[in-house]
Amino acid sequence: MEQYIFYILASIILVFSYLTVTSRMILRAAVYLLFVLIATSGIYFMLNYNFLAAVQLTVYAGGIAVLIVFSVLLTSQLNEKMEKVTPVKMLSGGLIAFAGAILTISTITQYEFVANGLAELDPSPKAIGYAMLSYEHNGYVLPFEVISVLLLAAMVGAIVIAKRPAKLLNEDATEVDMSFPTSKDAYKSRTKEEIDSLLK
Amino acid sequence: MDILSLLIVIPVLTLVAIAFSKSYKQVRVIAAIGSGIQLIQSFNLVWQYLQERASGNTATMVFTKSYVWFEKFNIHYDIGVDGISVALIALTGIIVSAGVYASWGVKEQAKEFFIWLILLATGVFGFFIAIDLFTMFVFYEIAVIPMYLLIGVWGSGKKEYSAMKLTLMLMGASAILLVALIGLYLYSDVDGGVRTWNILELAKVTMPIEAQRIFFPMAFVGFGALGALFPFHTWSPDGHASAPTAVSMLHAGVLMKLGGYGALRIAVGLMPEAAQEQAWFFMILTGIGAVYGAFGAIMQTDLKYINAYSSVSHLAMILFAVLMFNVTALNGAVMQMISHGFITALFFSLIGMIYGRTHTRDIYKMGGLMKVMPILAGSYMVASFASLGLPGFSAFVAEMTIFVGAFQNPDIFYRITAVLVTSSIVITAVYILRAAGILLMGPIKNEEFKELSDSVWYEKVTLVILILSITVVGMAPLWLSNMITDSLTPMLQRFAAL
Amino acid sequence: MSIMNLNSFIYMRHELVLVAVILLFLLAEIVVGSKNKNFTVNFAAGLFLLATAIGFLPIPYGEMFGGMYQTSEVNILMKNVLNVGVLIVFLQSIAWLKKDENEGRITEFFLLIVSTLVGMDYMISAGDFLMFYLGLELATIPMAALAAYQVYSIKSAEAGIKLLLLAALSSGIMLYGVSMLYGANESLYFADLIQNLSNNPLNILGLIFVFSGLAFKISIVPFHFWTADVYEGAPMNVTSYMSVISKASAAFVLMTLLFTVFKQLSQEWTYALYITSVLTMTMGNLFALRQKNIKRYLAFSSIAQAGFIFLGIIAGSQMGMSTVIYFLAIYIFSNLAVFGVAGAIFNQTGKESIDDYNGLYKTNPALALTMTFGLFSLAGIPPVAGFFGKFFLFTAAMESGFLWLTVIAVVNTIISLYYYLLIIKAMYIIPNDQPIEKFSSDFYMKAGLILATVGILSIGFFGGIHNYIFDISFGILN
Amino acid sequence: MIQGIGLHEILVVSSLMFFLGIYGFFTRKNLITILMSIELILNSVNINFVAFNKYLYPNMMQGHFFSLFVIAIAAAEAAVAIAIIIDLFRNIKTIDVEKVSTMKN
Amino acid sequence: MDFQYTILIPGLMFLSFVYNILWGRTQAPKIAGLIGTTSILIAAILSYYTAYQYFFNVGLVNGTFQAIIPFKMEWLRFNDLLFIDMGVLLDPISIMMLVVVTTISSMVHIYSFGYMHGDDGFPRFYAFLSLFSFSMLGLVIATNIFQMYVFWELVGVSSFLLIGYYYQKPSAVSAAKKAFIVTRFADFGFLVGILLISYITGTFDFGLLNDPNGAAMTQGAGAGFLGLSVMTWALILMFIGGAGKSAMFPLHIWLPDAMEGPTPVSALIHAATMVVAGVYLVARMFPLFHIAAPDAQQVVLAVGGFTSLFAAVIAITQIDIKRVLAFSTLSQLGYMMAALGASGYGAEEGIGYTASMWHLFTHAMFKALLFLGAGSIIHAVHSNNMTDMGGLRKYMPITHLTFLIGTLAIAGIPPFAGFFSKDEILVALHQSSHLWYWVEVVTAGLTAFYMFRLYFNVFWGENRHYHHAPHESGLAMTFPLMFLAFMAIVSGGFFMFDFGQFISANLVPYDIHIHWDVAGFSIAVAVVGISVATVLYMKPSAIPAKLANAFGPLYKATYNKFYFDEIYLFVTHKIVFGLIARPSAWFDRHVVDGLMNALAWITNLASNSIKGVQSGQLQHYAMSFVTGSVALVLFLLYFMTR
Repeated sequence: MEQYIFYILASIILVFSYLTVTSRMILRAAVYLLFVLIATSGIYFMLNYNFLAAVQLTVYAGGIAVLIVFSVLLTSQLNEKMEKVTPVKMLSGGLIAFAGAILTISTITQYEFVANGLAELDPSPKAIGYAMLSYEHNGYVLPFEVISVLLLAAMVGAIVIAKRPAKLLNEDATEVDMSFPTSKDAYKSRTKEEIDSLLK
Repeated sequence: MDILSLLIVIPVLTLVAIAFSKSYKQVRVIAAIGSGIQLIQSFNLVWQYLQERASGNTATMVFTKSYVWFEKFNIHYDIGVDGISVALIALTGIIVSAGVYASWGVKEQAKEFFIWLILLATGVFGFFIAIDLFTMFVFYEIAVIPMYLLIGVWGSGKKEYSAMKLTLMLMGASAILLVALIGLYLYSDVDGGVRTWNILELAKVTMPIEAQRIFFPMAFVGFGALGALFPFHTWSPDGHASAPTAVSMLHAGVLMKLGGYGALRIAVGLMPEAAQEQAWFFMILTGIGAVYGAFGAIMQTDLKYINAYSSVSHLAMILFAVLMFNVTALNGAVMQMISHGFITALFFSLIGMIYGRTHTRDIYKMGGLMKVMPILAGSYMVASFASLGLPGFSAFVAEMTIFVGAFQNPDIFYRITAVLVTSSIVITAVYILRAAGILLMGPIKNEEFKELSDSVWYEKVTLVILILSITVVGMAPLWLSNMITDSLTPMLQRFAAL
Repeated sequence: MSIMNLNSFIYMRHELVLVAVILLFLLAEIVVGSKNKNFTVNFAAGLFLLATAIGFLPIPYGEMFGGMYQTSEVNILMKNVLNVGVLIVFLQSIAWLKKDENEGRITEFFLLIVSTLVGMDYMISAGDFLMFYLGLELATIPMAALAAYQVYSIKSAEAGIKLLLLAALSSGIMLYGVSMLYGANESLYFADLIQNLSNNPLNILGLIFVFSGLAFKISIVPFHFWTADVYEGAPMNVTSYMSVISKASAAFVLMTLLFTVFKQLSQEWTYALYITSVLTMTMGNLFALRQKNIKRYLAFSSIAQAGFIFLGIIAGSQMGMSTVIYFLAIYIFSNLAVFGVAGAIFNQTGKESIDDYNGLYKTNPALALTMTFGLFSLAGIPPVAGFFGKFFLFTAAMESGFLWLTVIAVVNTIISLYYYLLIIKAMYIIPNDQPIEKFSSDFYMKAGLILATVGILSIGFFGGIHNYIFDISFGILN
Repeated sequence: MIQGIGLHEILVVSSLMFFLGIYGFFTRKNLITILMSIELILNSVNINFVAFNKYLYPNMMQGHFFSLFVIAIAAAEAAVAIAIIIDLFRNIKTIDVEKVSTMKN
Repeated sequence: MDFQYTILIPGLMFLSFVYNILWGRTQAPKIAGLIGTTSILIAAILSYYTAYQYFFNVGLVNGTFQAIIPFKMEWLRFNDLLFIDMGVLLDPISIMMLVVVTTISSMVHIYSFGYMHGDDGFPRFYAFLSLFSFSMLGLVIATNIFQMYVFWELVGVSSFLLIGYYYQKPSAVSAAKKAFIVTRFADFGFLVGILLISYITGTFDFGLLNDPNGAAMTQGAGAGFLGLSVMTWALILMFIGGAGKSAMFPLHIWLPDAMEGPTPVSALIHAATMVVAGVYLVARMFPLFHIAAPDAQQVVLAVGGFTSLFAAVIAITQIDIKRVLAFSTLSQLGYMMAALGASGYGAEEGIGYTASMWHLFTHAMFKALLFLGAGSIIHAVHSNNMTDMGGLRKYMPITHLTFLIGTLAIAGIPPFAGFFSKDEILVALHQSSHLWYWVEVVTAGLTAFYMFRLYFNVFWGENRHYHHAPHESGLAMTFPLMFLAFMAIVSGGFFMFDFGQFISANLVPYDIHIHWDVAGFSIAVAVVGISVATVLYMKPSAIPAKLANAFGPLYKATYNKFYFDEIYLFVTHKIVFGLIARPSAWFDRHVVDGLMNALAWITNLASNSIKGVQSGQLQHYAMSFVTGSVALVLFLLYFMTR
């Protein structure tokens, strides 16, 4: 039984992964990604890592996927289909990825993994909590603290980018100088023509 | 402060003093004083050295001092001199002094000019007193790199191209050399003991022949390129043609000798087995250089090119002699370094002075200068005669020593190359007299040149210093020759074991 | 396994002090507000100076958190070197931060930089792959934000996104490798891995994937492509920080990883390093030859330098390690001198093309001279320190038998000399009708440049520095 | 442990997912979709860790915790990435990855 | 007997040179002249004194003249065996040369007071004369072959300086260069010869080299090349040096051009002293030539004999009086060489050696006389061409008379000096080689002919219209003429001056007696030559022009010196410059330098060609990343398995 559930989950993962990276409708791709993430959490459940599965669902499926969808909405026209991938790109990218996959999978499958056969540690939330706050071997209080710094820094970073210099917004300007904006004139929003010329 | 380190300290102090001086007048006076003190110190060193030898000190190097620098690599600031380095230090002292007077007229960015010039001199002095390969290499590079700016900023003609070419080729050679030096260091413990950079210690080690085969050519080419070894000499004509007077003097007069000195003391001196094995190849190159450089000079019309090619030819003789493995030729090599140093410096200073008046270096645009500026022209004549190896001037002594030395090897191949190299005396006569004839003699081609003035006092100082040196060495060579020969003995003992 | 107590937190003083600095920044921002620029910059610089000084206090070292965190003398030394480097970066950035465009974002800059520094410190001290990974990410994610700091500039945003996405890819690949190592060796703790790691395909796969991840940070060919674009797009000071601190820490970590965790696979990683270092030196130099933008130019120059660093790592000996650290220290000072001058000029005039440097010496001799020292040091010309670093790298490599690699490297130094001389040429030789006008930098910039110059000029002459580094280094051959 | 399913099966699935992510990174035209590919990559790594932990070394939870932290970091990464992407979009009104190439050579 | 003072003979001249070159310009010109002249006169007196002491006070020891080395110092040491000493070697020939050089030089110094009067470079001229005298004296007293080489070179440069004395005249400059370079080329042979000999024998010392019983005689016998022994080759090479200096065919081309120098210089250097250095060299090394390398001696004979005839033929057609004299010099030098080449070692067989030295001596006197006479004429007429002259005997009686004496001497008419020495040469040739004997007899006739052609053309013939009437020169110029005329008479056998008593190949005195069979014939030949000249040139006549037409091409070839100048020009300009120098300069600039530049170019090309790799495309970067990782793994797993 579990076997079949796994196969189903595995095929969901693979099929929707494939669709995520090929779909030309960006919002659909996001939804496919959501499916993949959910299926992954299903595997975690099957492996009896319930806490992890829950985190996967909340953070990944609930957080990141929503974030992505949100940004998609901000930046894209939903009806618009993305341009087709050029064959050259598809072929070269596919070839490299395929070669990598063959290489790794063949390496892995040829490798005889040896289980240490020791008794399983109960992955209950309580045990996880203890481990999380332990400073012994296999204790994770230090990473826990460090990641808090990371999250703080990431937050500050995201804010600093999102927040445009207040002084420089909404002022009329006549010139655009991308390379070195010495005057605040530079910060006005650009027209499409200007952007096109800049991107050339 | 020991007597040798003073040779570095004095120029460094001069540098500092120049950096704090206010006007170009102050700068040049300070430079003159500094180089004057340095010159006295150089002569003092010669004197002290002769005293030391006279008092029975037979050590390979005297006045040695050693300070640890990088302990883990066994790098020391090791200094010491023997007759060869003492002679070359005296040469350097003289030419630097002469060079300072020759650049008396530099007004544009004079401070920087003299700083770089003296820095170059510092590198050369350091190179000659160092007996630790690493220290030596450091000074070597210090001596080479100021050339870039000296030529690039104060030069003329295609100065940027020439400066870049010169620097890249010389630094490229020195990079190859560096590998060889590291190789020497790494193989210095084959007989047991610790690894060392010290030349004296290295001389006792017999490096495995397989390693020598790799590192000898690297070292020889590395030093050889600075000594204008064919085909790595092409930086020299362009570089000299573009360089300002004093820089040409110092470079051709002193800096290029670093190549010969290193080839003698390090390439051949420390790896004689491979040197002997591969000598044939480099003899072909040097033989070609000696003759071909001279032929190249025949067709030049730019005075500096003539002299640059002439240097290629004369310096090839040094490297040629170095490969001969006998006391006479090696002695000749060192003598030639000294002799060529003086002569080429005299030439370049004269060319600079003439150029300063006529604003051209094309010999066909000049003529009959003897009439207008007898002192300069006469000095040029002296330089010409000295250069073509006339007795009474230093080059004769040096070249004859080389030729005699080269003939002491009975091998037919050595003999043929020796004759080939000897034949350059004829070609030298051709291009030297051609240039002098067109430049100094005949009718005056340009009416404006009739108004030109003869030398002024500081130019005379330059000329007198150099001509005096050339003739003193040319007329009384024995003391110098003996001083050098004594110092070659340890090296020859090593060769004798081959 | 030592017993942890509160006293042992002192082992972690670098990181803790820096985290405290972050908190104080936040506190100051709240209390003082962002309006008082002078206070903010003085506070930040002063605080960081204090933090740097604390780092130098002679304090014991050991391991904590069950081996997840470990320090040794050499780790502490590296952290101190990084601290000094960051201090100089701070000093050099202040003029830029005070400009209008950064109104209200000064503290954030300091905060982001210090947090990446914390990440690097953790990475250096990591005792298992989790900490290592966290440190790496902490050093990377805020860095992307820093690269995109100039929100009005396309280039800056482009730099940020390129860095972030490629870094994510690289860490993804690295993680895959780590997972393989975990699968094959039971543990993620370095101490266990050193015991368990053996020569099997899975470990080699893991090795290469981890290597790729770090090589990405050091900008090793073919993982280097982001470097030029990101360096060019990012603000000058961030570029300088990335090229110096980030690269040095990653190189150091790669070296310690290879020397400890992957000791058993030394033959494999030697091949990998050999190939990549040749590629890196050559490609870096070839690209640098034709750059016109100073930041891009320095990007390729720093790529080439990374190739040289590999010479020391590949040596695998104690000598190799000591020279790598020595070289990194010198590299930091040299590059900071060059970037400092470029930054000063950029701040003043907005010029960052090499052609704009024509005739710089005539108007700004001090800046030109500093730049000259820095470039000579990068090129490896005595008497400035870079020469010693390179010389020792070559010696170490040849000592371990890599003759031809060394020959390739010296040939590359000549190519590099060419383009370093191009700037010298621009500054001293090429005449210019409109040179950059004479200007005077602020106190901080001057202090930063002087610090860097003193470092360049002095490190080579004091043999004791190298001695000390050698004594605390280790190699896999002993 | 999943009944009847060996470690290799899970690893093959995750590896395929990994390289699908890589493929997506190579070929997608939109920066956000590239970000999605990265999520795929990280996800597959997580599966690896978890599977190894469960199948081979269940006495400790190293792989499990690793996955946990990877998820957290993925979130942070995504946040910053999206901030930058939006900034970019504000600047050039597009998030086409091929357009984001003003600096080259 | 203590001869240490002999070092003063060259020493004084050196001091005079140094003084004049450094301070001569700053003083009245006369002072320079006086210093130079005084020095050379003292040197001359010292030389005579030395000669007297050597030949009469020291005299014979054990029946031979001993070589004395009163002064020697080490100058340069090559190794334990080879070193250069600077010293004084006194033996018969060096003393004879001292006498010759100082005598002629004194006369020229005095003569130049008149000749060079009022010239800008008066001090310079005297400085160079002193330099030349110093070098030449140093050369003749050399104790070893390398010392000789040292002064040999110095002589060459003095010659260069004096030929190019009128440096603003392009022809003078090129003549000077030509002289120097041609002799330099010969010196190359000389040097290689020295080096070879030094290697074979391990010494430079004349004493050791020339000892007939010494090791040097056999050391070079073996190990040959092209069938000749090493020693032969070495001596041939040395002879090339001598041939260059003595302007032997085919290295003779520089000497006629050297007449561009002031006439006193021609007299001193290019007639009397320097050009005999080659002869002196061979004489100096004579034992070696004769005993160790007879083949080399044959070469000397052949070259000398041929040159004498060749030059005499050319001299017939020249119209520049100095050139006629120059070719006659060549011809006479050929005699000397041939005599050395034909000579044996000692006694009757060694007569060639004695004759050669004697001829050297007498030739110096009468040729200097002729040149100075020519100088006097040129001074008066302001032209070198004999077509501008004629009937001068009325204007310049002293010049005329002394010139006639010189002409008779060279023509070999007894009792003038030339007769005796030339007769001995013919005797020597008669003894050894009939071919060369006949060649030299013909040459003697030609000599008489062309000298009298010159004489008649200048002093007889029709009067020209001179710009201003020619007049006899002053005492400063006529005194040397008279003195030398006197010497041209007495230095022969007129007073039974027996040269063989002093100089012979083996240093044993030998009694010379005139062989009237040979002499009678040679006188007859000379008289024929004179008669023909008298008929043709004493009165203006049309015959010479007709003859010239009749011989057409031959005349033209002779007039153009058999086109040797053109051949040399072709070789130097077209072959050496055009085919070697220019291509090598081109090769250097374009190929060697081009290679270095190509390295830079290739690097740049590589740099440009890979710039596309950095495409700016994020995804390309990612591909490269993954490719790199995968490739490394592949490489390590499948290609580098251990």
